[in-house]
Amino acid sequence: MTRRLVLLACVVLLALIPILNLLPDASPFHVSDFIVSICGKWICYAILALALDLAWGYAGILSLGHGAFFALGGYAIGMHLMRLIGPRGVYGHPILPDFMVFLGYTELPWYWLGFDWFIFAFAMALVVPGLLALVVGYLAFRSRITGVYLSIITQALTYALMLAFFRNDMGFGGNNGFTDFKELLGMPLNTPATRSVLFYASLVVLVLAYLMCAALTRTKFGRVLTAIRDAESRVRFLGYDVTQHKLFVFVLSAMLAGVAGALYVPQVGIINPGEFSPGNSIEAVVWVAFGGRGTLVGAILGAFSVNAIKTWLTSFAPDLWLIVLGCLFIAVPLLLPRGLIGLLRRGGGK
Amino acid sequence: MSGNSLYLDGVSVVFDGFQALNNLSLVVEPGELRAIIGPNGAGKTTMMDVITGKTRPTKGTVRFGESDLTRMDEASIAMLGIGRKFQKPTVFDALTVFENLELALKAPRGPIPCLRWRLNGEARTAIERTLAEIGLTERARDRAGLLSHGQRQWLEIGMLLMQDPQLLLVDEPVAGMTDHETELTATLLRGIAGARSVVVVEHDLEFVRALGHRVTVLHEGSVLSEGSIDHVQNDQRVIEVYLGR
Amino acid sequence: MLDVRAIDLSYGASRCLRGVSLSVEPGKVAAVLGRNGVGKSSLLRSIMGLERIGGGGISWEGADISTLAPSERARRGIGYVPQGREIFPFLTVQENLETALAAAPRGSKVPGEVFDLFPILRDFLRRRGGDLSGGQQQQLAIARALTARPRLLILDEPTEGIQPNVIKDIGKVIQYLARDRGFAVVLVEQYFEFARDLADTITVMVRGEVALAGKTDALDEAAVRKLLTV
Amino acid sequence: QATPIKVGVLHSLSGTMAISETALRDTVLMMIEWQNARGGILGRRLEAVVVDPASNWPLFAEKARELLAVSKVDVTFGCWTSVSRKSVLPVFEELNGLLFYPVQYEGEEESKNIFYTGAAPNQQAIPAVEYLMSADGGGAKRIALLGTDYVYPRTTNRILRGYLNSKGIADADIIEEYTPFGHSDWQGIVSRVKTFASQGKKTAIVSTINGDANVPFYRELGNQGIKAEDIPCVAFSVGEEELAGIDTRPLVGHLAAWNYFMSVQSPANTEFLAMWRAYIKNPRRVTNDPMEATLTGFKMWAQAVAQAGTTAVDPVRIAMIGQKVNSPCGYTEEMHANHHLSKPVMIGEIQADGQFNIISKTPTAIPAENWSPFIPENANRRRP
Amino acid sequence: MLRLLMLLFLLMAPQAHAQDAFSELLPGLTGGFAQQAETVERLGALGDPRALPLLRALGDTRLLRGPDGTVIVSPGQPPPGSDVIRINNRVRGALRGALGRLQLGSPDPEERLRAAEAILRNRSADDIPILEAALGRETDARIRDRLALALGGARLAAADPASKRIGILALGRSTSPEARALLLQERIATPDLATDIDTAIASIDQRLALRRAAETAFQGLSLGSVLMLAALGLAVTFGVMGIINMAHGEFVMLGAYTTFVVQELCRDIPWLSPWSLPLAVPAAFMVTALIGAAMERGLIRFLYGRPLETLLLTFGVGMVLQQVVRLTFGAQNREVISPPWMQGTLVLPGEITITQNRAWIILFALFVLLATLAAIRLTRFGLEMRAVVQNRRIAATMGIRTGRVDAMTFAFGSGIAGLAGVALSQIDNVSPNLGTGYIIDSFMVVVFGGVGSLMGTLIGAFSLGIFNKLLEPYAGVVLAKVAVLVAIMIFIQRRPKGLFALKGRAADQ
Ligand SMILES: Nc1ncnc2c1ncn2[C@@H]1O[C@H](COP(=O)(O)OP(=O)(O)OP(=O)(O)O)[C@@H](O)[C@H]1O
Ligand SMILES: Nc1ncnc2c1ncn2[C@@H]1O[C@H](COP(=O)(O)OP(=O)(O)OP(=O)(O)O)[C@@H](O)[C@H]1O
Ligand SMILES: [Mg+2]
Ligand SMILES: [Mg+2]
Repeated sequence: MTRRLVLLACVVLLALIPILNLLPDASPFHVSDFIVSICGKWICYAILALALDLAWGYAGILSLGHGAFFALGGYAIGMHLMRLIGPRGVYGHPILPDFMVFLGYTELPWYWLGFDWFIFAFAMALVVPGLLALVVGYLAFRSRITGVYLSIITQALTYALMLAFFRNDMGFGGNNGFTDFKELLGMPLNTPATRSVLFYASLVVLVLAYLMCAALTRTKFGRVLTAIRDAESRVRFLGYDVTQHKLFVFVLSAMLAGVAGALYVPQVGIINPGEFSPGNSIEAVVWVAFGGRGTLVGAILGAFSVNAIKTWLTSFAPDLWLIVLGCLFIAVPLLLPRGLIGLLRRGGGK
Repeated sequence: MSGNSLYLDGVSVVFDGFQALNNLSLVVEPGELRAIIGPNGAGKTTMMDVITGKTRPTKGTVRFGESDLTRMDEASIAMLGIGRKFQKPTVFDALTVFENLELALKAPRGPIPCLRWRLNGEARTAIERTLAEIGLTERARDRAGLLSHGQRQWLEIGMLLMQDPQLLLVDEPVAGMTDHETELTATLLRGIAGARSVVVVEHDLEFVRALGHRVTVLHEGSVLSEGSIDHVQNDQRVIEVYLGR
Repeated sequence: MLDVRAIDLSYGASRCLRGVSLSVEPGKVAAVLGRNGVGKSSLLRSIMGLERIGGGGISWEGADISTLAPSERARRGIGYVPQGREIFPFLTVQENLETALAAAPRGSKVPGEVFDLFPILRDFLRRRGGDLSGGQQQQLAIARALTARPRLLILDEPTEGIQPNVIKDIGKVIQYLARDRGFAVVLVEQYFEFARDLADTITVMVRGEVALAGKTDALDEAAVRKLLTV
Repeated sequence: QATPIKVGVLHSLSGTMAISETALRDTVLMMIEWQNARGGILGRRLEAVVVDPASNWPLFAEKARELLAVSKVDVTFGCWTSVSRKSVLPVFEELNGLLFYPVQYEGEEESKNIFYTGAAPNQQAIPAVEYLMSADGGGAKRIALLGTDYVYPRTTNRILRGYLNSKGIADADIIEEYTPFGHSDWQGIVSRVKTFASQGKKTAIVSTINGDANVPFYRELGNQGIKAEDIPCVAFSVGEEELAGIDTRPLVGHLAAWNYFMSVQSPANTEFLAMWRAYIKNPRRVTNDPMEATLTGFKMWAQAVAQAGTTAVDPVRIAMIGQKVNSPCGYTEEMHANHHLSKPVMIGEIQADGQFNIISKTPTAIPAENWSPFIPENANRRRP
Repeated sequence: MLRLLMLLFLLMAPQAHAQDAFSELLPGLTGGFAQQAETVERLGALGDPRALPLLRALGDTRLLRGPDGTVIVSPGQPPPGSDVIRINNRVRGALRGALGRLQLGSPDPEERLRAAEAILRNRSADDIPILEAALGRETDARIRDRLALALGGARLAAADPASKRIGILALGRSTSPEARALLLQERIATPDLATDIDTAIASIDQRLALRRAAETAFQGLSLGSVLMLAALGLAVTFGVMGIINMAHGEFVMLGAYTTFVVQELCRDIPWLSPWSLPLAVPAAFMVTALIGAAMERGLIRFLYGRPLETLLLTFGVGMVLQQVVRLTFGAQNREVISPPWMQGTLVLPGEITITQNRAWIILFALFVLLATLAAIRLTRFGLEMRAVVQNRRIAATMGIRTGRVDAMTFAFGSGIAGLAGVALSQIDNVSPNLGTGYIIDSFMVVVFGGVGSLMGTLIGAFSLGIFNKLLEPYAGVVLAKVAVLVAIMIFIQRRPKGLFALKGRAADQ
């Protein structure tokens, strides 16, 4: 109960942020543009954490490559945003994005077709990660790859994608990725109003995603997942098709991650292969572990707190932040066995 | 009684050169209660592994009714109506006793049906009946990981009952149970047989006697002797390798 | 002599042992009986040091061992056969046995008598422990405890899953170890006849407490059986 | 007491880029101290706001926004990689900030909110290749273009290819090889270059290999016995800092092209070196080109603020154009209307002590062509 | 003072030897690069023995231009008022040829070998007589080969076709890309000889292909050995103990920094400094093992059975270690010098060249592997370690002091990581990020080989290394890496538990 209340309070507080941003600068309740923009970003991270926790906390699929799904979602929207630049690019080409003009493309590669429609791009942000998860998951779960083997496969996946996207010849802008976005759905991107819209969109998605995950874990399906996590082969002897169940969550989780990426890119204004780096995926795992694995609130809490601490420390103690954050990562598992959520439980429990 | 029979014909299993099952043939008729005994390492558990799809036989055929079990995976075999209790009890530690039974309860097994599944009154009574039967009513809300060894045995039996299978494979059900409970178990299994086939592996001869049906003795991967318990107990070869003098 | 004095044990909020006492002298066998979940294994684990007791004390050969680590208790001559076999699955049978030589002087070997008792192990020396059948693993677990040549042997349902003729042998060995070699033995068993035939004293537990205790001859068998069925 | 002027420092202090960028952070801090010792600017003290974007490009954008929106800095010195600059550019344009970018880069950019104090390709790459093809440089006829796969090498090599073609070198005599960031196993590539070089024409390597990958690259070059007199290698991203991690004895004679070397003999450089060593309290620390560019940028900004009489972005931006600084490179550098500097080009040879011996330099500072004539698309470029 | 005394002034005032051709050339050395090069060439052709020390000094930047425009050879610091005479690559090339000519008669075989090589590179027909003479004198087979090649090159440079033909034949017998390059040049210059040259080139190409195959194999082995070294420590901490050790890369990095520190400590002790690298091996092992032991006792031991929290914790430790190193040693690369016996290349029969440092690393990796295998398979410690990992509580009831075993195992794994750091300091940056680049590959290798199997780690590392190097020439570096990753993913489909999977009943659970 307490957890629910805390969550509700957090959502309300978050929802207030863009409104407080409208207050005049002088007002004591004014929050700056900066806060709006980073909170928007953290919400996307929270969705990613939620997706990861669904696969890891409930079904025991420790994916070290969830960043790949996030990034693919981001690239899908990024392609749309690039298409929207149109002739406003540096080289003034009516169709081709700058980097293509520059690398000597004469026409748009076929896989860029369709991305000028928002709906299509948004659908791709779901479909591409989902499809990739389906293929990888099917192959992996069918051959009963579990545990660290699965983790490493997913890590290899994101690493391979990173290397591939770094190549300029891939047609995705190489190391620089996509930047210089102008507008989305007719709204100019770099304005406080658009930022608020994106903020609310992300918040709504987060709440919906949470509700969906919570509902899902409370069904029998959720319990089958837990059972798979603890004793996969025993579940088979009860007649459950483990591959199907795992595939279902994995794909769902990948699509959720894709949405998170799609919401993230217009807010930060850049997408590049760095998002595929295995380090990013590990960081997402760290958020979940920090907040508390296997509890959805924990995942969200972890994403927010780690990033908030990081943002604060990188400005407050730019030389020492790694040490301080590192010590926090050391202290939490030692002192709070269930992650941050353990604190809430202890405080509100009984 | 419609039911399917279980056929094992010429089944051999070899692990890195070690012959665990050696040309084993066995038929279990629908509704039959069959006890299987035999020395440690005779291949009893391996036989169950072969039937449930955990181990692929090196050669031989295994059929349940019309289905060739050697070509199916564990889940489909279970869906055919073959349920198993393991020698080493394995239950889902993170779930409660009640949820363990709920998972085992016969119902559609796909992800979507699982998402839509609601615990209705009928299912609830079925689970509660089983809980009472295995003596864990009081512990229904406890996580299964907290149970003692014997309680886990009971929970496994309970899960097997919930599956409502056509063929029950029960590996050492009474290990770690008191004599009284052993009797209860025997009664339980006797009651189940008839409507379903049951194959029980046990070392407790009192229990096997209490079952009162045909006994098969396995030794070194093949059938050594078969018949009533009295017949088997007086078989010199069985005394030699198994019972002792 | 092993002396367990009124120990308590809780798992979180739930109390599992309440003031349980037990003592065994060298050369004697103490059987602990009780239904499932009454706390027999918990008692043995407390003696071995695998659970931290909440109250009371445990002494062995005159010294208080209630705060020692399990490995130190083992080094003082306490051997343990856990419930559910718990052999090392990825070690070979040979290596499984050798682990018990941790406290023994360098270069010690697995005593040959272990193989006389469980001949099957000799055939399987190079096989991985986890590949053995259930009963073979149980035999290995007992053999492993004997390899350390303990002076106190703690057995948690040692006959589980073992074929009848081997059970008889195990009975004989326990008897031999106690009577002739002067071991103290604590035995938890569900197989009533087996326990009764071996034990010098019997302790019956009900819900974490000792319900009945005494010399085997002096106990009323019907009363014991009743406690085991209710 | 007037409010202090806030100077943002946006360089990675952790992660992969920390190797290069920490020295720039130190340079800015040193300049602030130096300026404060002169009584600040407009009678106001300077105060540094240091943040760590941790070599993470989206984090660069976040930190840039924080500097501008929360800390309200008057000017920012920062970024090393092009992608980090591209990531912060929209933020600086949206919030009308001022960024000084001190590293040589591929050009093809011009923002009213950014001042580029490093070299454009025509101030580094082309003169270097010109030298390789000259009689003094060995008269190279075949060129191996090795680079890290990102925009700077891609663009530079594209420009170079255009230039080489215009000088009559056929595409068959050019190879390009790209590697990922931090690439550490150069065995294959170096031996492929050896093969490429054994086709009968004088061959040279042009390296746009970035950062960390250079140490293993040069080690492999040395170990496979590639001598500068046979196959000289000219690098655009290797400065004194990078060489500090390598035993340079086997590499004597390989080249680098920059607009500044630590070994430059000029009064301004002597002063710079003394100031740096005193600040960093380590007589063995070296200086390099991006540090010089940081220093020059800082001095220009200080002059512009003094001239404009305010730190407000727009007046300062206008005052910046035409500012001149007598830079440690021994020349007077001037800020032009394209927000780029005129710079001299120098070619240095690696010495056994890890320093460069300057063997060629242009007589005057050359203005930057940030839109290269060798890229045909620049013809249709939209003028800002 | 001493230095001034030692300073060997070789004053060569032009007026003292006015009529001497040698002395007349000297002022040319202080001119522009073009003039320098020409002077050097003429000095070499002159054959005057006085030129030798002079030219050597020029190459080592010890030749000074005195205040009065004279030329001075100085063994140490230049005296005030004089400048070092700088040279460029063009002069260096000329210098090499000139020195070659002058050193052809040197008593030192290494010097003669270098001379022969130098002449091949700067060949001219004028050298034919001195080369023939040298060939006649030479007894060392290796040098004879080189001389013959140089002679072939020189003949090729001659004007008459007959002499050229002999040259072509001589060059065609070699396996050297330089010879091939010469022939190609000649083919353009004299089209008449094209057929002869083509046969010669074809014959060289055949041997070159073989040589290249051998070199590729070596490169693969080398990459494999690096991967294996980096992965071995992880094979212990992760494979054997099951700890997902995200700080592994940092332990590797610490090993590299220990090498650096040992080198700095030895720097001022002349007799010790060549041995700093061998000394760093035990030092790095000790340092990282101690830190590992402290980490296990202080932190990890509270988390056994909670692998995911261990991931978080070790991730934190990695961050802290990295930043602490960055703050202590600076973010810049540190210079670790290779000892002379690890520099340069080793030439095997068939002209197969392998780089010395990498050859040493392969040996070192195999040595570390064998030592690790022995420790785990053959010792009591190894047995206890495996028992503890499989069932910590029961191992304790066997009398095994699990705490000590855990600490020692983790220390052991960390120590091996430190050893990897020593090796990596020879081929990669010594910087705080050193480890980050290897951690992913290490996990990949351990998993590919099969968690818990050291043999798997060995085979896994080498097969990945060789596969990668085979692909590289065709696919390029990046795609080869991608292909390797994809291959791993596909391979694991076939063998879900790696190359050397643990089999049997226990593994199914
Ligand atoms: N994966 C395996 N690898 C090697 N040997 C195996 C494997 N599985 C089983 N065995 C061997 O096969 C034989 C049969 O084992 P099984 O478990 O079927 O015996 P069991 O009859 O069930 O014995 P118990 O009564 O002791 O449970 C045993 O000797 C065992 O060691
Ligand atoms: N780790 C644990 N945490 C919480 N409760 C536990 C734990 N282990 C055992 N229990 C509970 O303590 C009680 C006693 O368990 P114990 O294993 O000692 O019983 P037992 O007498 O050995 O039973 P059995 O005959 O079934 O082996 C049981 O009710 C069990 O559920
Ligand atoms: Mg069995
Ligand atoms: Mg028990």
